[in-house]
Amino acid sequence: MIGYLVRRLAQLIPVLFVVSVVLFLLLRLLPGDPTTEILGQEASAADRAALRADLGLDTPLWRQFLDWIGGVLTGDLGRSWLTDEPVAGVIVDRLPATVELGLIALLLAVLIGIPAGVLAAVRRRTATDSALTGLGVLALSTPHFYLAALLILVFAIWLRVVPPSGYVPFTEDPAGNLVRMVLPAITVGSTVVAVVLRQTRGSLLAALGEDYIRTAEATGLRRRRIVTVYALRNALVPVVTVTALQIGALMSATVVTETIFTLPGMGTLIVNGIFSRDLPVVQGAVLVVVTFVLLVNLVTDLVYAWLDPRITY
Amino acid sequence: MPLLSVEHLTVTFNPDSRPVPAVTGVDLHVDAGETLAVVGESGSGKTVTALSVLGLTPRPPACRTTGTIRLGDTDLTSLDARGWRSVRGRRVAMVFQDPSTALNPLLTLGTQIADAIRAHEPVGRAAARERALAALELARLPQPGTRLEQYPHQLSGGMRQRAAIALALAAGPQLLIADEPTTALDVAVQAEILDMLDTLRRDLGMGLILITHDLGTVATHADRVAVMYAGRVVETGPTGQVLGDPRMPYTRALLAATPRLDAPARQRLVAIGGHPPDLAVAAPGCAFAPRCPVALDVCRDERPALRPHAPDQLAACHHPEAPLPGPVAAEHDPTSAGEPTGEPVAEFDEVVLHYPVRRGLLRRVVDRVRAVDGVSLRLWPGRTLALVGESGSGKTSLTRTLLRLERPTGGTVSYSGIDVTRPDREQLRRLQREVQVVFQNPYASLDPRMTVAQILAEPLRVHRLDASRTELVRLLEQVGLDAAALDRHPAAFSGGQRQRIAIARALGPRPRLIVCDEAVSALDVSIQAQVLNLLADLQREHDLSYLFITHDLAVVRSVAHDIAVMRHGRIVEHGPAERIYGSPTHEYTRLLLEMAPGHPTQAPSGRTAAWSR
Amino acid sequence: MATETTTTRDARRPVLTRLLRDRRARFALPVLATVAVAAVASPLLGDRSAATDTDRLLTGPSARHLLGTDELGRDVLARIVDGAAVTLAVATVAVGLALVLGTLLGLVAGYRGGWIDALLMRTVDGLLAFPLLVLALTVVAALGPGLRNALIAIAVVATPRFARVVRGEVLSLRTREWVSAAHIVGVPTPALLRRHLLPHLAGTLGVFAALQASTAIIAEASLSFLGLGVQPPQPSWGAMVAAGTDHLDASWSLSVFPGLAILLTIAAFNLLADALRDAFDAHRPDLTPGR
Amino acid sequence: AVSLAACGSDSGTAGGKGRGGTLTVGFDNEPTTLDPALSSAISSDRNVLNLFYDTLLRQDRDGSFVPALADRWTEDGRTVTFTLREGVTFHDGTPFDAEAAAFNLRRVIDPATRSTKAAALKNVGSVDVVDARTLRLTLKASDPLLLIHLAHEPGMMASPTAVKAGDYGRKPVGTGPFVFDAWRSKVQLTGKRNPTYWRRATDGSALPRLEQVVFRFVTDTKVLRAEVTTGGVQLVRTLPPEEFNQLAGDKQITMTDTGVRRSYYVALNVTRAPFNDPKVRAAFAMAIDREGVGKAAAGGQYDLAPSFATAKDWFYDPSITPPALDPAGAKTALGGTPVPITVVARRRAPDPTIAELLQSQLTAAGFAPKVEVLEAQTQLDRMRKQDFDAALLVIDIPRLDPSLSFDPYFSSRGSNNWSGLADSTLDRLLDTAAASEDRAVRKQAYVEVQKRIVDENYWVFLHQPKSPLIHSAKLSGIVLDVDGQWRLDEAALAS
Ligand SMILES: Nc1ncnc2c1ncn2[C@@H]1O[C@H](COP(=O)(O)OP(=O)(O)OP(=O)(O)O)[C@@H](O)[C@H]1O
Ligand SMILES: Nc1ncnc2c1ncn2[C@@H]1O[C@H](COP(=O)(O)OP(=O)(O)OP(=O)(O)O)[C@@H](O)[C@H]1O
Ligand SMILES: [Mg+2]
Ligand SMILES: [Mg+2]
Repeated sequence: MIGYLVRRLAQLIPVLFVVSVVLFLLLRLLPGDPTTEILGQEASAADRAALRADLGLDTPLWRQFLDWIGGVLTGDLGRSWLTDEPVAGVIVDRLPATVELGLIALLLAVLIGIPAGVLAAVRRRTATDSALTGLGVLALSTPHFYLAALLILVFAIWLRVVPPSGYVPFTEDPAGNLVRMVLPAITVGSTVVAVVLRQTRGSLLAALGEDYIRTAEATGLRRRRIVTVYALRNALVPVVTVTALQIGALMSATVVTETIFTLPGMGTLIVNGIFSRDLPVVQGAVLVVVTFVLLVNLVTDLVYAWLDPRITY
Repeated sequence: MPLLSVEHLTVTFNPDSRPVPAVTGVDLHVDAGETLAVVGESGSGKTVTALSVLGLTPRPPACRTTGTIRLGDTDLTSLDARGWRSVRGRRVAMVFQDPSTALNPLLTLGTQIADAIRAHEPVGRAAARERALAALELARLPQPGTRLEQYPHQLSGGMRQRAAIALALAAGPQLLIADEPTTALDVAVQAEILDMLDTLRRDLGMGLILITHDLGTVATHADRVAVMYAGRVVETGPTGQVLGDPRMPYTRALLAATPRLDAPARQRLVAIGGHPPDLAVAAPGCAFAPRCPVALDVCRDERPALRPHAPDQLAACHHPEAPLPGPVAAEHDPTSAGEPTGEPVAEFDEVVLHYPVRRGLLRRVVDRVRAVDGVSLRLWPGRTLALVGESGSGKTSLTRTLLRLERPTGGTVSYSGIDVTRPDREQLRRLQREVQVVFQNPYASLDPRMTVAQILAEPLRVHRLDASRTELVRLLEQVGLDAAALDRHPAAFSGGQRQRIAIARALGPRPRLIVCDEAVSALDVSIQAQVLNLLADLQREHDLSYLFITHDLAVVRSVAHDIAVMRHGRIVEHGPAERIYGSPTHEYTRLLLEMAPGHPTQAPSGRTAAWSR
Repeated sequence: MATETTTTRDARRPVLTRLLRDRRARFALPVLATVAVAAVASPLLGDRSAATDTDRLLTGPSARHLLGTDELGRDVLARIVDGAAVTLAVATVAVGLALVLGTLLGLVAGYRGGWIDALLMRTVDGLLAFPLLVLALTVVAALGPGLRNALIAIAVVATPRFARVVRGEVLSLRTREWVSAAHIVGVPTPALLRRHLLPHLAGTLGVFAALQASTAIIAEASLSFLGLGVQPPQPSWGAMVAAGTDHLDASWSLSVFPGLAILLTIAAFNLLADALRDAFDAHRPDLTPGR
Repeated sequence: AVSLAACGSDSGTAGGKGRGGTLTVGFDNEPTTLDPALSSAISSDRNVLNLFYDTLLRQDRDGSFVPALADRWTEDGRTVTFTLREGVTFHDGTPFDAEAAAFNLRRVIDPATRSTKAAALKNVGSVDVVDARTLRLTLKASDPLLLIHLAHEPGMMASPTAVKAGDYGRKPVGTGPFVFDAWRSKVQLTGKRNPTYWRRATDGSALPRLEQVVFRFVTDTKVLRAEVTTGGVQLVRTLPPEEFNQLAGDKQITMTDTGVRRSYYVALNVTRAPFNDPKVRAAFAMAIDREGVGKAAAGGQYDLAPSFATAKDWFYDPSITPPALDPAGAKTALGGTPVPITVVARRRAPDPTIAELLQSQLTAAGFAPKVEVLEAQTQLDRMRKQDFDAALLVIDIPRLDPSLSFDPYFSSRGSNNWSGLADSTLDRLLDTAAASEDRAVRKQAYVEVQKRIVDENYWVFLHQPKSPLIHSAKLSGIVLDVDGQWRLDEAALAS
């Protein structure tokens, strides 16, 4: 087990290397001069050149890459070009909002998606099933930006039950925080809930068709126990996979959602970083996100072993 | 009063759209302490009959079940869901066909068995575990205490089947239905399980319905037998009587098609032509008529009813006395018996094959499986070498080295003097042409997206041989199919026909050696006989050599010139077939022969006198 | 050749008939057909969608403008019809590109194995760990906004997904006995891949492509929403919703209709994928071992 | 002016009434630094900087200078001498004296600082501390703009102790009405009342009145409007003009037109074809329906003006008119074949919409326009490289002085000479205007400048959307700089 963990962690190295190279090169392709954003549009050419030298932008690309990677390896993500803050600090500031958003979305997925999926599977081919799967498709098919706009319109502007924007750290004001996170979390969570619902329904139906379910029925077990213990547990393995895959997708959702709700999270950090050409911030933030996603994959594999005794590492 | 009586049971799938009458008008009864065997080819309705006794056929509208099923004085057909629950497990229990899928992989045996008990009795956890332990002991699972905490995947196939039986026995049923409880298992394990079921039935006074397609098993373990064909019972009666003096031509044909250990070596089997009818296509008359060698016009027009012929023996036939034509016994090819001659076609010399066991994503080798561990063997022209041995003994692995699908870890494999691991261009072409293969699974060995013509033409094109339609038709005719097959896809053929197509494909490049890896194991006996006969004919015609892998010793008897017994990656005994059967020297070989179902030495007295002669 | 085409059609017919009997497909196919017709026909309708009219801004639905006008007085219906082309391009060109590339990579990685597989898969793992939108966003930002670059970005994002799926399938397919049989008689590898593996990927790829199409449409819409997708004056549904949300209470219809168009199309692709999966699965007994 | 008068009377009578409370501001443009020496040259950052910093002198909305950290000053064309206020300390306790003031000005001038404000003080030769309360600037050349600059960012006084401590941009320390409290990026920035602020209200009561000011950073205009209407914020910087009609009916909200405008323009690249040809430029001007643009992009809440001048500006001349709208004429002038041009615009509402409309109008007038919507840096990059034909941009007006609006854009040496002009007539006129302190002379020159720009069609000035002051009706006492940036020391919230 420990050996497995070590091996899996070791494997992250080549993947992360690929990620760093791709990320770095891709960002250097961005047109536009970062010094414009920093110095303002009326700065002189000389000032801008000096700043470029300051930022190390006049050295060859490979050097810049090595400098960055070297820094990353020693735990230094560099400083923001725009605000000169340490990137690591910025990321630490921004993580809570995104993590919270993701956690609430996952919580919704588990608390709503799984029971709804079970209900749909058990009531297969009834109106309940149609309604639930229909809602699932609807949620899956609604772009986040659209949903967010509608939610703001209805709940913040018409009904005024929640504030339309703003962020308060949970640690400072839990109630205020939650009230403001409701709409973003619903937005982000909608897809995850739908995906989990559909997967739960599908794999539960598949599990219910397995031979061992027939065996359980032949021993006279109650339907309830058969569904919740015998079938659901087997069905959960693919649900876990799919949910884990959603972590990556969640990050995409937060990009849009944070932008609309103006939440200070990783999504806005990355997008604004790209738009303002604050490359050290983007590099650091994406690297953190990617590492996180990869670690989630690893944890997922460990969860399999917990769910499925056939898997040992 | 019988323990179970089934009357006019009819089960129809999709009754509203495209009805498939899987079971039609079946009557059965079982007494306490009695074993009823239900036999029949695949798809004849055995499992569906069993499921309806447990009320486990799909719910309407997917399926309609009519008729009456009485258990003691309970009319099962009138039960509601709650009523069924109290019957299942408690009064009737079932052991399903495939032990590898019948147990929940994510729950321990203890949990599953205790659940089965607690479903019927208000006992506490601890008590349920005690009872579960007792059930495991009853099923003679070694070390039952530790098993409670184990998961199914931690058990071998045989142990899994015992666990499944323990699960079925846990709540003390009056009637046990065992659906092909041993098909998936090795001969040795098969025998143990069947013996155990026998004892349990006797000791617990249960009724036992034993579903099987193996007449050998029937002979040695059943009191009475019901033969099913196309969803109907076509003959039923005491085992000795039905097997000894079958009245229905189907039963007789089945017997003639079954390879027997006690028959002369390399005896030609009598195959049943054609294949079972499609249930979805309603036809009047006897369902067996199209395949029946003695069918009359009346057979095609009018369905025969089950009529008594001897005391307790009923058969559904218009003329049960008609003699079956043809010599029952004929040597395949008497001349080729005896010692091999000439140069060997292929030779394994101290072949070793180790599979690395890789773990994790880095796929590092953590261990090795010694699948083949120093095997030396020779294949002779025009002869069949049968390779037998329990599952996992390395049979397939050995052939993979010859087929260039694996590189041997050590030793050499040569074909006609060519080192198979290092052929030059020319030699490689020869290998590709002259060594062919027929795999076990007729469904997986043909590309389902290609037409038969494409399948047959492919090897020919590769080797720039004549791939004209006439040539393809010729190949098909060799295996008893006609030109009509060319433009169809494998899905349009039965298992036996697919296996013929696979053989035709193998014959295309005019090979000298064909590897048959369990080539007939997946087939029903009737079809199996067709294929075995075909292989023998082709061998004689083309002077082919076969490397024939099987675990069925009766089959071996009908095809092999030479036998090699493999165990744990090694050959423990090999030589001409006659010698091995006559005087096996190795312990393991003797064990295999003894355990094989239908062996006369096993027959309990009074049951199967007719069969053992 | 003639026989080959007739027989492949033959082999697929059951899938098609099953599909046509599926309720979900019966919803999805007409919707997608409408999108396709709109996309193809829109150039024939001239540049109605580009005609601005500053005297008729943000009017609601009326006889003259069935779905109202937008913030520049353009006809919303005409713009939705025009926008269909973008959506269709995303669903076909971008996904098609990814399908071809991903399938190639997946085939090679899965069949060849070894270091090629390791290299490709590490890269795929890396790319897949990127949040889809962030990667697409960066690619578009780097290449410059516009339809072509959005298509490239979406293809880049989707390719590793296809590669991963195809590789998985190939790994399982290549152990099939018919593949071994072909190998034993010496069928050359390219032919083996083309004739024996590729056709079997059709079902999986069809389902996956339909799913990816829905993902791709959302991605394009999101890019357009962020302003990086299709550039004006070419209308894109995502950009229209974006513009509409700025005028949400002045003109509810402005974002609602293009939003509905996106929603319906994506739903159609999702449902089509579901229906396809079932149709192929029902067809599958031929492929799976049985007695 | 009306609103300012109202504020004055309000503060006079309200006295201690509206004291205390937290003002939450919805702000769309988060500063990157709070170091005035490094903040953007012309920016909205001053709305925030004004919380923390004072200057030596203030400029009132009418352009006149009043004392601030300096009690008085004298000028003789070559030197300016300031006498500093006594008893003022920075928020960190560092005393404000001539040393501190000199430190700040020298810091801006020092090339090593790379201050964005260095150019503003380019004529200052030396900064001398005469005594603790006296500071003297010696000039290289007379500079009519010097005092204006000193009244804004270049003259803002930061605590030398804090500056030397480092990371100053995020930990500002000034002498201003509010003490910097916290700044959470993309969320908010907080200032707390400076209890020892030197400035008093006209009635002698202590300033500032508010206990706390919170700037919340909200970029999405929909959300911003929602926040204003729901009371989440009491003051916003800008809202899209189409929101005004919605807000007008809201009793909770006050909207005052303070004369601040945004001025949209299209700069034409005269360094290459096709716009090196005056005829084509004229055709471009004839193609644009400025009213249509105003209607679509500003919901009717706009003015049309000939240039960067607004109707209230002293250099405004209504007689300057661009060519009349005449798409047909433009088409004829272009001679049949569509003229391909590239229009670059910035990705920020409503610019893309305007660009789209321009595209439609230009197409109708015989151009073949290709619009590229770009990030700000990319657009400016392209424009600096003169890799465009027409560029759509906006600036906030009025600026502190017309020279600040005109010189950078129309002088051949201007830092933002997007069009690539090398027009000696313009250069001469601009120099004349900049060198003089006589308003008549200057007005004459600037009118000529505007005439020339419009006649030559170097640029096409579009509409000027209104940028009213929008705030909760409870909020009063906002004072504006010449260019419309807020000072909140006198602001008060009614409870
Ligand atoms: N759920 C179902 N829907 C439709 N047809 C079914 C279903 N289950 C079984 N059948 C059909 O009913 C017939 C009898 O099947 P059954 O499983 O009883 O055969 P069997 O005798 O047990 O065969 P085997 O030896 O292969 O287990 C077959 O033709 C089968 O295709
Ligand atoms: N690709 C492989 N990798 C690792 N181990 C393998 C592989 N193939 C087979 N083995 C192992 O090698 C041993 C021999 O397997 P093989 O398939 O040759 O047995 P067999 O005699 O053909 O059995 P069966 O009768 O079940 O087909 C088994 O323990 C099996 O688990
Ligand atoms: Mg069965
Ligand atoms: Mg094998």
